Amino acid sequence: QDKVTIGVSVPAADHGWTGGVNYFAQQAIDRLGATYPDVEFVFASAPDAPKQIGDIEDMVATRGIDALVILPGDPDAMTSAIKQVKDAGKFVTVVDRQLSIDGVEDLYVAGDNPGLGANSAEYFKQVMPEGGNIVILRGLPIPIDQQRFDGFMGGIEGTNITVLDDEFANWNRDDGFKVMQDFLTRFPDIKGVWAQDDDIALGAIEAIKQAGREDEMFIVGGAGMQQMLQRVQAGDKLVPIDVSYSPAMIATAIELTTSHFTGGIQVAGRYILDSTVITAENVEEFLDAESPF
Amino acid sequence: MVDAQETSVAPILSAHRVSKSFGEIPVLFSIDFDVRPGEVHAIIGENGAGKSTLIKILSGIEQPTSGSIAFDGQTVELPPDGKAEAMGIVLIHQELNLAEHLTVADSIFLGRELKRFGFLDTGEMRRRARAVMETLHVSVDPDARINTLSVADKQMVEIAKAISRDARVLIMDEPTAVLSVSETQTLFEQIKRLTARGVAVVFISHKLDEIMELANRVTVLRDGQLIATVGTQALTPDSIAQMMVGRELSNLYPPKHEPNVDAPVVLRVRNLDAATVKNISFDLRKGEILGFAGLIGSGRTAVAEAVVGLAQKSAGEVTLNGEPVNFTRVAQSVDAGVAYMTKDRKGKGLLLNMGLRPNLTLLTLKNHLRAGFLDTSSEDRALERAVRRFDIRARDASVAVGRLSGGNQQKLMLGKTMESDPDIIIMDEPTRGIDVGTKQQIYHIIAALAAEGKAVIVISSELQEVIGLSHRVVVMRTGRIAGVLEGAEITEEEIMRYAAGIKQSGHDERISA
Amino acid sequence: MSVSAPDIAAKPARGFRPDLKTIGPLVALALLILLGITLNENFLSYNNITNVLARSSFIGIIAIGATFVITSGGLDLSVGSMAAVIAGVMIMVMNWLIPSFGIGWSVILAGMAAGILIGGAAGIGNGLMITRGRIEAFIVTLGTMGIFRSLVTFLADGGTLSLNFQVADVYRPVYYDGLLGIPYPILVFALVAIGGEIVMRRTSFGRHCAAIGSNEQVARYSSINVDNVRLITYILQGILVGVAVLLYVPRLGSASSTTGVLWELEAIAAVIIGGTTLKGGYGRVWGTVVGVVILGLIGNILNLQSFISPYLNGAFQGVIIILAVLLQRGGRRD
Amino acid sequence: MSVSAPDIAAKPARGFRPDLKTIGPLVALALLILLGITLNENFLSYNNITNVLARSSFIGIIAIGATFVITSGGLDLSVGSMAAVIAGVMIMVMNWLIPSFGIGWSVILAGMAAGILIGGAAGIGNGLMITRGRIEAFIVTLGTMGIFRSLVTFLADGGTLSLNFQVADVYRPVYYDGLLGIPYPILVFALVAIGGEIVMRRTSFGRHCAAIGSNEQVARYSSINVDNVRLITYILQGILVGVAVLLYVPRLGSASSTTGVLWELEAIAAVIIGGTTLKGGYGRVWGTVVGVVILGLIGNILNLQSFISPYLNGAFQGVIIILAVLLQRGGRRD
Ligand SMILES: Nc1ncnc2c1ncn2[C@@H]1O[C@H](COP(=O)(O)OP(=O)(O)OP(=O)(O)O)[C@@H](O)[C@H]1O
Ligand SMILES: Nc1ncnc2c1ncn2[C@@H]1O[C@H](COP(=O)(O)OP(=O)(O)OP(=O)(O)O)[C@@H](O)[C@H]1O
Ligand SMILES: [Mg+2]
Ligand SMILES: [Mg+2]
Repeated sequence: QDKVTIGVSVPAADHGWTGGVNYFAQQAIDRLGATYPDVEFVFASAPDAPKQIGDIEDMVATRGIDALVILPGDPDAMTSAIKQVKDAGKFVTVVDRQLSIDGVEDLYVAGDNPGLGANSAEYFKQVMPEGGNIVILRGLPIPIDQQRFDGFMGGIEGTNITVLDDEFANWNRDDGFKVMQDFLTRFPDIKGVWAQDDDIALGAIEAIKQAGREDEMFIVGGAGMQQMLQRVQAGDKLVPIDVSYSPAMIATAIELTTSHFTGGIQVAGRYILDSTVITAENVEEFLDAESPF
Repeated sequence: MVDAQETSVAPILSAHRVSKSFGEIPVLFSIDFDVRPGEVHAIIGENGAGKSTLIKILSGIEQPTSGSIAFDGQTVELPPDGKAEAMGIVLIHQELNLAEHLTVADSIFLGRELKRFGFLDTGEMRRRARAVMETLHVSVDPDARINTLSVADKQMVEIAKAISRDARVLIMDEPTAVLSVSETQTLFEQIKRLTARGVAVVFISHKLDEIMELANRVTVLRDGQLIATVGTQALTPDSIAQMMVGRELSNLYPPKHEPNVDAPVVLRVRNLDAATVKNISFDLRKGEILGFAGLIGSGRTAVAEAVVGLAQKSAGEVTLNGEPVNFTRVAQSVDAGVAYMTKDRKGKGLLLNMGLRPNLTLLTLKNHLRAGFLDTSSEDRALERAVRRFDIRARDASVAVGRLSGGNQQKLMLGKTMESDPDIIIMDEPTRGIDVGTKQQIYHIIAALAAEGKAVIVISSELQEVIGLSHRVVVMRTGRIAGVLEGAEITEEEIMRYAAGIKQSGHDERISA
Repeated sequence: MSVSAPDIAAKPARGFRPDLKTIGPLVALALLILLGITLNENFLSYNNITNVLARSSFIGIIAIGATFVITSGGLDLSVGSMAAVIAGVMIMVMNWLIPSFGIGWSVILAGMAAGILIGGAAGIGNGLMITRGRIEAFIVTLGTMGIFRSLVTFLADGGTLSLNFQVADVYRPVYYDGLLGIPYPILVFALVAIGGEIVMRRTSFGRHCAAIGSNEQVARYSSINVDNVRLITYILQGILVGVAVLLYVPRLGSASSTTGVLWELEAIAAVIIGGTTLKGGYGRVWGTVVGVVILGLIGNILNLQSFISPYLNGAFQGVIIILAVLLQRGGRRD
Repeated sequence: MSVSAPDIAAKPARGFRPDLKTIGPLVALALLILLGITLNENFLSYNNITNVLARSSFIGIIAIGATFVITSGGLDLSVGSMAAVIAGVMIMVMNWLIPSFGIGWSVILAGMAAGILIGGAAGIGNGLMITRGRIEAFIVTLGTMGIFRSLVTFLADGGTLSLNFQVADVYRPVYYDGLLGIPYPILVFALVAIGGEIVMRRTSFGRHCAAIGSNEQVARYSSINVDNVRLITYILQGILVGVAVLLYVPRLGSASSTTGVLWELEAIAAVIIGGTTLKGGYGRVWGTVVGVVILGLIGNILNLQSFISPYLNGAFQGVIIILAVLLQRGGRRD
């Protein structure tokens, strides 16, 4: 069997979740590289779409890749560039984010962003049957955020749950802290906080603790960060659940792509990883002492 | 002035066979120089002769390429960057050397601030700054920022800074270039006070009468060579000039040919008001040289700047060849044939980091366009012409203008102004820092321009210059015209009377004494 | 023939302009506060004011360092990344010392010492490259900005470095508690500001910074050791970044590659809003403090209302920043 | 010592120092190319070279505009956000015109015109606030940076604006095709660079920019309309951002709030690596081109190897940037 080169391109580790993506990608590469000496991996991470396109162009032009595993930072912007890789006859795996035209990728491995919003909404409905006031801390104004937000708003439609305000906290702990502080100043009555991301949630938790209002409300993050899961496990009232959206999906995608070349199995199609609600009951499955995320 | 007793005193600072080259270019050749406590030792020489370079070596700013410096009889290597001040060697740089953002008091004490308990003693610094400014008869607020001061006030701040230090050797590079007679006199009083206390003074000036008045000995440099060091009593201004330029220097000022009193008025200013001047009216005729005299800060620059559109007019009218004009930008006045040459060559005249060529043509770039693009060979030709006409001496055309000797910068600025081929030329201190030889050339150029039918305004603080050149003289005082002198009235005494407010046009009697 | 010139009118050194320039930022601040009051009755509450001031204190302390750097004609783009590295290393040092020192203040003090040291060292690095290497400050600190940012990402393995929970609990009060009802971060910020103001106005170092920024040559000829003063401004900046991080770490107990992103821009903006000249030569620390508070209040006010779409937060910020400076430059023409 | 008059002008205008300063960036470029060759045999391949140059062209074109702004003593931090707004509006205009114009070049040309117009208008806005409002360029463009960024987020409703696919297919060749084997972006970049170099060196405008950056007062006294020249540099910058976006849209076909983030820093870095002085007074366009290519190659070279952890990319970049400038400043002391 010939040597195979697989390119892996991900966004730069500029917040918690993408940090996790970088970590799990490199882990998978190290592991699979050791297992399959004939498979060579080329790994790159880029801070923005033009750079990421540049990365995959370089992989094709100078590294002679046979397959590309890509988590596109900005899928709309990258669709045509990824299509070019496909047109050059490479095997393409797209992770997490849907390209703007269908049929480009051979393999699609993704989480479920609208599902993350909807599942979270489901929980809010469950614990707040009477309704009540909540606030929302959003990520950055990009499509993923919009999908989660729409999923959530759709989920609580028709209930008595009132969204007092939503603000961007940029998927960042510091901003989560600031925005939550100001929400607490502004609203004397908050029953729930939907932060849709664990980094934001961790910042918000500190603000809530500072205000001494941890008994008034609960907070739901997202992505399954270990620090949050430990709280869920410990039965922290403030953090009753989390919703999974694991950055480890990149590892799954790399493994599947590798096995396409090494295992003689034709791998293709769509693998959607559910955004599972993580509760004290099922948290064990998600805990991983090794993970830095 | 000089006496035998002084020559017996040992020199405090001396240079032995000092040579200096910048890169490949030698600038000073084996110079011997010394200065004794209590004497004023003047250095004179043409522009670019190496005077500033020599005193920079004497104060540690530059290191000699070869040769040695002795201080108090000991051969020393002077510390760089003005640190020699700690030894008592204080330098006033040729070009203003003040930080524009600082206040007067900050500047005077920069680098040796007064402290109390480790913190700045601003009150004391302000008090002492005011005191030293007072000894110089300058009324400048110690809290004023340097960038709000006039050039002359800045120079006085520099002088105050220098004399307020505990100098044993005070070196002054053309301190009087921007000063008028009265400020110069104040400065000389202070110098005499210092020499009486045993301070050694090295003094550079292109004004030979000042040298005659102040100096005990004179050292003449020419092209980097030491020509002679002689006692002043053995000299006359003419003999100094001859040593300097190496040839007989007759008639510094060209003969004045009588202006045509019927010549048309090319520039008429009526009741002009601007920021610091009020009710200015005067006429300028074709072929005339009109002098503007007055104390520093009397508003001569302000008038010129308001006329050419550099400063805002608040009232009054200006007519050019009978047509009313209202310049709001310099480009308009240049197009109309009126050019103004600033006295502040460092701040407003030249781009110090650029070469000769872009500086020369900056005002008149559009004369060097071919098909819309700059024609550098045309610029080169212009430079060649200017270099010849104004005798500009530089190592090569690419050298940053800031590295030229002061006088050569001035000549370049003159060239730049003349490039616009103006009909009316307003020159603000045109010979600031220029050597006698070149001065003579410039005076002849000015006279020739007038003879050609151009009209020239010469703003000058050098009375001799105004008198020697002008057909008529406007004297200004505190922002107003104090009087206009003509013909035989144009004398030093008469100008000073008007300038000091002892006399005013309209009443001939003394108002006060 | 010496005529004294006493009656050359003493030109008034100050006109209306410097005044406007001085009070400009204060006016902007007052207007913002008015806006805040009309938007929300809790705006002036003890909690809100202390919240805003405490969370502005990191940028504030950093910006005071930046005031010196900028006054002396320099620039430091690396402060945000530097903060991230310092936070990361502090956390690693503390976690690593726990086995030997145990949980307690000794670990925290060691971590604090490490933070200040690293800040100082980073400042020395920047300063030496700029003064001895004679490379433009913009380039050096753009370079170190990338280097520091990479370093923290590398140390955190792309993720987050978290302080041991028990230590974090001991350390927490440094951010959240205070003296006489004033949170420590605000106290430290105030102390640094007062100290900075004194250093800027009442020591030769401050004077020399302004002189160098105004005209390096003049400063050099005045026997000021230009390189050393410059170097010290960068070291001071580094140390103050360290101080800011000492207050930052107890807040969230973590550091990641997102820590301190864009702090440099915010710090520089605060300095300039406060009236310091970007090209150097004139700086004032109290102005910087006002600038920091203005920036802090803008964010706060945005969170206290629902009229402006959150998409337009940046636009609101931009407009206020321009207006704040416009106010102080009002009608100036120079 | 002093040369006699006539042959001053004729003398060659260069000494030793300007030489090092001149070839500095070229040496850095040559070293990078050598490194690239040793790392990968495909480095010099036609594909790789055209890839790198084509994708550097956006920043390149913007940086050429920035060269003028910086040479005349200004700064424009808003270019990245401006690019995002222009891209967004271009896409909206094109999508909106499809019903009336149909799919085809007419829509694209209309979009291009809109892009250039908006760029120019944004430049006018920046320029007027700076020259007429007399607000520091740093503050104005920091403000408009926030405003533009918000605007594109608002227009895209927090998401992405995508160009209609059929139009995108027609437009695509503008990025991906070329003439005689040279991709259009490279051609446009080259044309803008040559034009920029000529304007900088051979027109009064270029000379005036340098004069203003060197000493504004001297420029004013030399009858240069300082405000207008400044204004024009910002308009030129805006238009060139527009041109860059004309090439960017066919490549990405979309715009969002993340488009063009940090381009301003990259553009300024390229300008300064190229030898232009940040404080103004001296600028060279070809140097900027070299700076852009250096920055482009750094990214490319990082992709040619697998030794350096991608976490450390930023550190590598930082080190190269500092070294590139160190090379040209080598041993200089002024
Ligand atoms: N830093 C420098 N680099 C290169 N050449 C220099 C430098 N400084 C001075 N020169 C050259 O040295 C020569 C002597 O200059 P210097 O300033 O000493 O003349 P000067 O006698 O003071 O003239 P002036 O009367 O015009 O002030 C000039 O040709 C000048 O161009
Ligand atoms: N206090 C002031 N306010 C406004 N403008 C001033 C002030 N002082 C000086 N200026 C302007 O600065 C310029 C130069 O001033 P400077 O004092 O050098 O010249 P001047 O007052 O005209 O005196 P001189 O007679 O010596 O030329 C002039 O345009 C003047 O109007
Ligand atoms: Mg001289
Ligand atoms: Mg809101």
